[in-house]
Amino acid sequence: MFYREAGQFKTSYAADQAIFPILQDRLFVIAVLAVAYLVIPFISTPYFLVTIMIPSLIFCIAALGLNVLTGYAGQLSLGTGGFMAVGAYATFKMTTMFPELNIVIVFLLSGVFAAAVGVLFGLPSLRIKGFYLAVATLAAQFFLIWLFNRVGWFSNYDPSGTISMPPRDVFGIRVVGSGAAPEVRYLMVLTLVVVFCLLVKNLVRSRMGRTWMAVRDMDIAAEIIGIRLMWAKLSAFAISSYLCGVAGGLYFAVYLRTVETIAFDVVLSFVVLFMIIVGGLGSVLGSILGAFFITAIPVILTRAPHDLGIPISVDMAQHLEVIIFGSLIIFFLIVEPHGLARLWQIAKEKLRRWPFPY
Amino acid sequence: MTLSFSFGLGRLALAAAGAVAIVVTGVVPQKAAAEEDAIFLPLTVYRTGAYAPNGIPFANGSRDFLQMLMARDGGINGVPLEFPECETRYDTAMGVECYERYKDGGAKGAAVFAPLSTGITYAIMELAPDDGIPIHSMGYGRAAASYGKVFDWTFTFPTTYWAQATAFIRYIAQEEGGKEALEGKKIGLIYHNSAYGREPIPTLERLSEDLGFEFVSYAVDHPGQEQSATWLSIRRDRPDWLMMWGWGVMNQVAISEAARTGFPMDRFLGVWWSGSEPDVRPAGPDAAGYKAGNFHSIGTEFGVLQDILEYVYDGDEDAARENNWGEVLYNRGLVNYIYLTEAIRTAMEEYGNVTLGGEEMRWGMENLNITAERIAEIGAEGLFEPIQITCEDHEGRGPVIIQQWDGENWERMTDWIDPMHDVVWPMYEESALAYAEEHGLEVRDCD
Amino acid sequence: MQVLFDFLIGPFFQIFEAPIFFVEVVIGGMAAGIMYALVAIGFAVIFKASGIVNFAQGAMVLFAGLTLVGFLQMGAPLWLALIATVVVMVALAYAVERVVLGPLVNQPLIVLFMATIGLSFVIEGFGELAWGSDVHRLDVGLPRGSFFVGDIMIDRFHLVAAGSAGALVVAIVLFMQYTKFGRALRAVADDHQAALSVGIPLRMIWVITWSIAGVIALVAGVMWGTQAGIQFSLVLIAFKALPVLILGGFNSITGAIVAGLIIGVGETVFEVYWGQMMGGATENWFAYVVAMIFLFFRPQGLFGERIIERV
Amino acid sequence: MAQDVPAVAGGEDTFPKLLLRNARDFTSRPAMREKDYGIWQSWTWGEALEEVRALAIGLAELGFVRGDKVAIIGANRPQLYWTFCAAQSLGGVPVPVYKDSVAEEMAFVLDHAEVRFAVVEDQEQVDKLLLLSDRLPKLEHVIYKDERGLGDYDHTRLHAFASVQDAGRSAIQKDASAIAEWEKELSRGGPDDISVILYTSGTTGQSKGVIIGSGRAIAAARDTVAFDKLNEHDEALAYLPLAWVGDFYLNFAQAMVAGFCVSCPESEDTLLQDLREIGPTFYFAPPRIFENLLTTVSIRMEDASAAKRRMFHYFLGVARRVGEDILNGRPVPLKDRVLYGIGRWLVYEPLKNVLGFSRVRVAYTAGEAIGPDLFAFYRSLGMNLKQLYGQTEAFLYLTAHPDGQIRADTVGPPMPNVELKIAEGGEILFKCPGMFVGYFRDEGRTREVLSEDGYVKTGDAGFFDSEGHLRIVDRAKDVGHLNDGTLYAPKYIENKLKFFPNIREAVAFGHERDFVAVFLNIDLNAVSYWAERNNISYGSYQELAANPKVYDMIEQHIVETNQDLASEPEMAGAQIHRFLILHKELDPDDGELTRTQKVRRGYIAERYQPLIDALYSGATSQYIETEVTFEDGRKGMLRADVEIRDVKTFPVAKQKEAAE
Amino acid sequence: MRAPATEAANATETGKTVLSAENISLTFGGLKALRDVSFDVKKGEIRAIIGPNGAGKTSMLNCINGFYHPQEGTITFKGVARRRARPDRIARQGIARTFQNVALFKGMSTLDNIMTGRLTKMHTNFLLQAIYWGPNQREEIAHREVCERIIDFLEIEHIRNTPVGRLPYGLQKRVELARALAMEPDLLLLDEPMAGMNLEEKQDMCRFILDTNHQLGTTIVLIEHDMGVVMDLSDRVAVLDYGNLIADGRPDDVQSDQRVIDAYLGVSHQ
Repeated sequence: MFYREAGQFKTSYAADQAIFPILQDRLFVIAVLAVAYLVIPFISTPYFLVTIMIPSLIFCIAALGLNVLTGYAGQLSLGTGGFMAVGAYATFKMTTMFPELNIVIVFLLSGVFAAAVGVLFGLPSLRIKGFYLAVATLAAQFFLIWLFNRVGWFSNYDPSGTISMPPRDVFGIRVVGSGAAPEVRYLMVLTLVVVFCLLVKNLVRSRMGRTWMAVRDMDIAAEIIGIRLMWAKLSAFAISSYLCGVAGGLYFAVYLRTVETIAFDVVLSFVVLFMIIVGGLGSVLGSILGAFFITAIPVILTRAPHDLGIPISVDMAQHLEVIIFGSLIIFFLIVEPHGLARLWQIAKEKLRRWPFPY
Repeated sequence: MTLSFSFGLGRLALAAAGAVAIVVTGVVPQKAAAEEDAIFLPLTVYRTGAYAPNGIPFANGSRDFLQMLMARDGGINGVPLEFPECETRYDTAMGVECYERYKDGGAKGAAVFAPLSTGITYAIMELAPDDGIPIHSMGYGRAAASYGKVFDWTFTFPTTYWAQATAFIRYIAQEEGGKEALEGKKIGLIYHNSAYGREPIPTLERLSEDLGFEFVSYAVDHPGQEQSATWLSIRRDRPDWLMMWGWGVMNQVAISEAARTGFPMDRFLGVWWSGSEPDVRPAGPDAAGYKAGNFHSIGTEFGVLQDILEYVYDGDEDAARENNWGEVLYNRGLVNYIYLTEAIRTAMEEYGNVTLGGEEMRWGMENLNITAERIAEIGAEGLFEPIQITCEDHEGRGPVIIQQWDGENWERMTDWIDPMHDVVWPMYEESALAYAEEHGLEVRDCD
Repeated sequence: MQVLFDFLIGPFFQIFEAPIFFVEVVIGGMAAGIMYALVAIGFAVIFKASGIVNFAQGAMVLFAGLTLVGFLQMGAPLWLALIATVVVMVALAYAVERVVLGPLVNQPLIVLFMATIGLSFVIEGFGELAWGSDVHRLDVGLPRGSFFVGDIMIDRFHLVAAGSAGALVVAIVLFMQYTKFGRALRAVADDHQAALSVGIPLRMIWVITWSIAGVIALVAGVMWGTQAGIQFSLVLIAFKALPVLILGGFNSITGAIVAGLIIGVGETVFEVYWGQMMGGATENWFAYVVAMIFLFFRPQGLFGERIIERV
Repeated sequence: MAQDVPAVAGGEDTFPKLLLRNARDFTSRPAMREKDYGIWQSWTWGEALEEVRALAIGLAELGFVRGDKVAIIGANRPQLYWTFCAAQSLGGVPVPVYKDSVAEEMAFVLDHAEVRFAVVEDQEQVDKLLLLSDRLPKLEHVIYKDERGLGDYDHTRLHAFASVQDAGRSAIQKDASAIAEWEKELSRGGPDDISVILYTSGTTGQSKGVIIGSGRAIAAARDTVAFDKLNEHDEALAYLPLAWVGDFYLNFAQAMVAGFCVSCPESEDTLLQDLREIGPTFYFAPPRIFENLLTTVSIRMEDASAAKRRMFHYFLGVARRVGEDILNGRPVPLKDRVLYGIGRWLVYEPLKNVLGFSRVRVAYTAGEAIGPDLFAFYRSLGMNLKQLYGQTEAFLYLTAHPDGQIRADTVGPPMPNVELKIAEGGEILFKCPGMFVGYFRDEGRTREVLSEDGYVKTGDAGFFDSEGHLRIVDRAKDVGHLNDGTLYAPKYIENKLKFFPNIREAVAFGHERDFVAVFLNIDLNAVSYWAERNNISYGSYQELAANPKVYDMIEQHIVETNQDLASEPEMAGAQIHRFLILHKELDPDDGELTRTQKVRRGYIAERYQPLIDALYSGATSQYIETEVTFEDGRKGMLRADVEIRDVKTFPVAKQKEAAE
Repeated sequence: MRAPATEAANATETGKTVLSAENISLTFGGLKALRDVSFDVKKGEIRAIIGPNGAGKTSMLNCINGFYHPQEGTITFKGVARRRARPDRIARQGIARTFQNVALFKGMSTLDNIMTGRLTKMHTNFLLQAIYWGPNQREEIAHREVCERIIDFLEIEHIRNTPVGRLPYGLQKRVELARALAMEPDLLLLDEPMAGMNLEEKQDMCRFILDTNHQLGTTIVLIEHDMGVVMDLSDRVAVLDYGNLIADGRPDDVQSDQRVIDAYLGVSHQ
């Protein structure tokens, strides 16, 4: 309906391979970014930013990471929480050891540690596939959490093993820790999300992405066209874990500010897996949609009785929320097993073909 | 791909509705529909999830007490109270959501938050000073927050885990026949492997050095349904006394396992969060003899509980019992809000009988002084001990009792035991100053 | 050096110093393993028939336990409560097939897996809504306490658990071997088309499978509930069953028992002799690490069917 | 924008000179595109010049000299368009040939045109030429564009297009003066050069080579470019047969004059997709294509949900009612304006977009009469569709609708500088700037078509209406009379029938007969879809065509047509009395249609004589055997019993109903 | 039609040996899939392997491209002998193959599938890939051009962006060939390239195989059941039966070999 593609032709491969080859899509993305940068920070309540936007955006990065591994490279992982914990603790250790270090650099570096750990725990993937691998990655999840719990050094020997984010400024603006405005935190996270989405999108449409997808779709054939399976799988683990690590750092430093290990327990791994399944495997857009959906829906459901003035007790509301949330997941899987991204795709195709049905 | 196309629009509509809902949540002003001038006391509770058995009585106690105040007095000094509940599921992220949702509620924002979870306490301790809302973590949270010079917005009264650990040791010493008798004894700690569970370890390690007993600890990971290995270790080590910092299902399993492996129950000592009815219920009579700490008394004989029975339940004791009336955690929830309403009264002496915000509330808490006379007035004589908070001391150095499960009920079995304040206060200070250093906080001058 | 000694040699000294205790540890581990296996069998039955990893098994354990306690609290005698609970579990199986599995037939397994997680939410929310979030004491008259054989302490309850698990396995095996449904079920595991030719609708088979899993959940619920009360945390025991499951091979019921024992003993021994040195609470990850290392050498699990790759 | 239009400026009198001008004035604007290797490979005017130059010099190296004829055979490819220009630059004459001509036709044209060179697209054409080489003694060199499969061929007379260009380029490299020499050769060209020889297949007889003079061609193109304000920012899609005057005119002559960009589709299969991608601003298509598109639209919409279908038809109704008026600036109630606005957003623009017409600024249809409803449909969507009337001999344009004066039933007033007159008997005669020089090597026929005063006879019958618009009735020779003297214009009737989507082709008979009867072809697409929904199974076109239910449905259409005819006093006598549905589709391979898909009435009458006899004998069915040619050239026999039906006719309306 | 076999065969018979397999024996458990098979491929030829089902033809290809490791014997490719090597290494040495049951990457489009054939020839590091613009884009475009030429060569333009899972079988086979060609192999192994195709598709495929051989000069080893095709296409034919090499030579000779007739032709054509 909105698409006017006649006359949008590509005269070079560069244009043909653009991320958004259709003008209307480009405009839409620009509009979304404009709203995200110029409107949301100014009209939203801090509540909205802190409880929906910031965590959703942070989860975008984590979901992106897991999607690289699971959606693109086909390696099912339930170790996300553990890799995020690595990022969180790395962030904490770095920023307390080197207080002068720019916090954004700390975030970016913290992913490196997660990547290293990810590669280590990715080794079983060379032999193990599917659900077996998923369960094997739980080893990473449980071991890492145990490790951070156990070794006081990670929490600077805090008696309770809890880490909390000291305040840090960038260009004189408080971005994390006490006194950081929600808007600033939001914008910083948003920027990271935009950058990482772009980088991941670039990766998956390049050699690396095709390598991963080849391994995902048929590893034997991949090997026979010259792909080194080990390298392909481990690189997916590394990049996936890197993103999860950065997300973990942000989750700790920007969102919760104080965490104990339980914040990164296996539930978190499942939550992120949900995001990519509900959002859409093998899709950058799916990661984003899934992250927002899974983060925002519980908040909305929790609030719904309160906002709508339905007088039910909190426990009743909570039980209903759990039921509705579970039902929604089933419902969406039934309606569109390929996730929200596919739904989006279908909607887009419909609009492109409008008024025709096919 | 066999997608039905007619189905498509429905799906799209649904997705669109979801998107709209997200937007609406962000844009609709977050205003609680309530009386304009009420003091806003959001109750973060957990009535669902893995820890609900413990969360429900506490929440009921808090709620009933505040309801009683409204019914009996119409609020505090004529100023009404508003106390919506917010479900946290004992989950930090959800707790933060509650905090964000309610911090600006009511006429002047939330007066105080009692997060009711160590994890949530840690998280919102970082946020609250920015928002000007005091935090009251009663017997949980960061023990070092007792040090008011650094943590000016956080209050831990009447006591902390560290203090309790010392009180336990003092009690054990008492039972063993003096501090000297502890020399060479083996004291174990089975703890929930989390921030909460690890809180007493530094204190106990310190005391073991000071007093010469051997300290052994046993970590149990969340959730703690399988402890056979732990209890085999305990059986092997045979500690003379065993303390427990457990939570949720871990308590029940540990108590069952202790009974099963024949650990002497009267030498098994739980923290105050491991000493309520739900914790011992599954083990039932087998748990008889198990002891637990507490910082308030148990029972229903207090005036304030009778008032609740009268004003909230119209004298229907069965209904009240249904709502855990008189249970350990019920009383704790109640005591929590006695403390806080007393702080409100204190603040009103300074600011007048008006709606209070966080700023005023903080003053009230910092200048709280509940005397024995006042406790009697409230109808809580014997329920808890007098307490005084100062700028420096946010803990109030409250005493502790030990209670025991007789197979049917909890019975108070000791008098008030004072923790070793001389041991814990330097530790508070040390830890708080380290925190201030790390976070670039200023240390207040309280003189 | 000392560390190495403590780690590599010390524990073995301890074992030899106190062999009786070691036997107790092994027995304790086996007991724990049986408990894990009770949950894992439920997973295995469903996986065998449909290839689905049913994450809702934990929630089903909770739900079965809550339902049983609920009926008992309503004053029903134990036998009636048990029957009623079985009926409820069968109804649940039917509902699951109608609402969740039916519409998702032929979808990728990961999607079905996710759907069972959603299902897990629904079941636990529904269970709590219906029966409350409190801890419920469950006493169905299973023996408590322990006795000594020589110096070795043996828990009566563990014997009962082992007995139940054994009975359950025997019952399932008999069911599989000697009933029409059982044969159909095995056929389904091999080939969906073949199953259809046996003359039993696939959907019916699924309902039966899930009903069996529901009954297993009830048994597991009784066992676990007797130990720690029926409460929400039962949902989380699924995580204890997963390493057992992969070690045993997803579709092997025998595998579940054997792997349960291996993991139970392994993690208990490790925790008692090594774990304490490392600060304890090693059970959670140890099971997974054992499973992972094992899989590295045998990717299809202990009793899983061998994966043969062809081109 | 307009100031760049060199409508009158410049003195370029040959196309190569225009190329030089374009390369100078529009150096970096696109000249040509071709969808190849997945993207639109583009050449600017500057690059096009280089390509043409390399080719021309390469050709010269091969011995191409002034006056040589070069056959150009293939699909629309930039290389072939360059060949036109390269040949012209050397004083040679390009002779485009229909690429799907059967060997016989091709042999005739190539022989008649005395070609020495042939530039062809691919192996298929090379094979064809090699097969004919015995009969074409004058053909010396064959140059092919697509090297695929030709590697093993004997290359003494065969050259790859690229190698010819390479030869040209290396000649330039060796001696830079080659360029200057070429330009000198080029400048020797003048207005009297033969620009192109276009062989018209014609509806009867042997092809005639229409000679178009260079100066005249450019003059004609200049007039039309100015008429439609075409400029270098326009885009056109080249998909018409290279050998047809329209393609040469639109995509070569006008493009050269206006400097706009011509895009070549990837293949015939991807034409619609390519059309959609390019979104031309200047578009030409015969009515058949518009009709096919509309049929596709209708069929595709059938599958839409009921609500969407209702919405679609509702807004099309709105457009039909008020669309033209709104576009022509006539007063329309506000409500309709609003509705049209909504419709534009919901239906018209998206529809145009999907069809690839979003950017169309000027669109023409010609070649045949277009159904008024069909015409109105596109007009009402907001597409500037116009009709033109022209001929190869006129170098296309004779009349066309100027913007703002568009009517479905006329072909517009004469173009600027065109003189038209109606001879007695209604035949249209013309003189125009692009008028042909003569038929190549056919003085006799050249004389035949010229009147004494130098006008060209079109062979079409028509008249000017009160507004000065020309109306075409039929081929002059086809207009006839029934036995009772009633005027009978077969095409008029046929066009009415063909406007039903289910009817693909109609051939009417009636001249010197008692009544009008028709042969029909059903539209396989539309009818098979209809059959599917009505649970009619069939195995072939023949089976479907013979189905009684199909007959019933078609009969209904004819009844409607008769009703329609009855309301027009002049035509009421020519209602259809009997019809039959042919057992095979009319096919150019069988000579039943021209390559441009026009009905060859005479041949059909001859071929299906038994059927015609049956139509007028009152029989209800007739057996017939027909020889058919398959795609691979094999021949076969088709046998069938064809049903014939009578149709209800209506009395002549006494008085005309008020305008509907 | 042209008759390439005679002419081309003369040209290539003198070509030097590109691959030789000597005394290959392969055993699965107790089953002998190949027994002491020796076999060579000369540069530029089309070499066919035929034999009844289960004769070990696919096993032979699997040995050549490293998917199976024969227990005995050596395989020498381009003068380098090897015993055990991973398939990916062998692919990089210049051996590409297609499979009997199409082994495409189902989740990707035709173009992406073909692009995977170029993976071993792409070298920008992942950081540059993440940044995309610059060296990576240049590399992408360069390889896209190669792939587009292959697409053009195999006439699959119209399915360029279609997910391969949705393509009919015949086209999938063609895409698979395209992917193998994208690797620019020295030796191309085709495992029943025409299985399951209709006549027209077979003709197309024959044409593509011949064109590949002629225009790109690729050496081809193919397994095929259709005897007509094999005799038309190939320069030399090796016949396997129960893991034994029973005949090897020019198509005509093989066709008239009695053992072959008994073992294979006789069986399948009675």
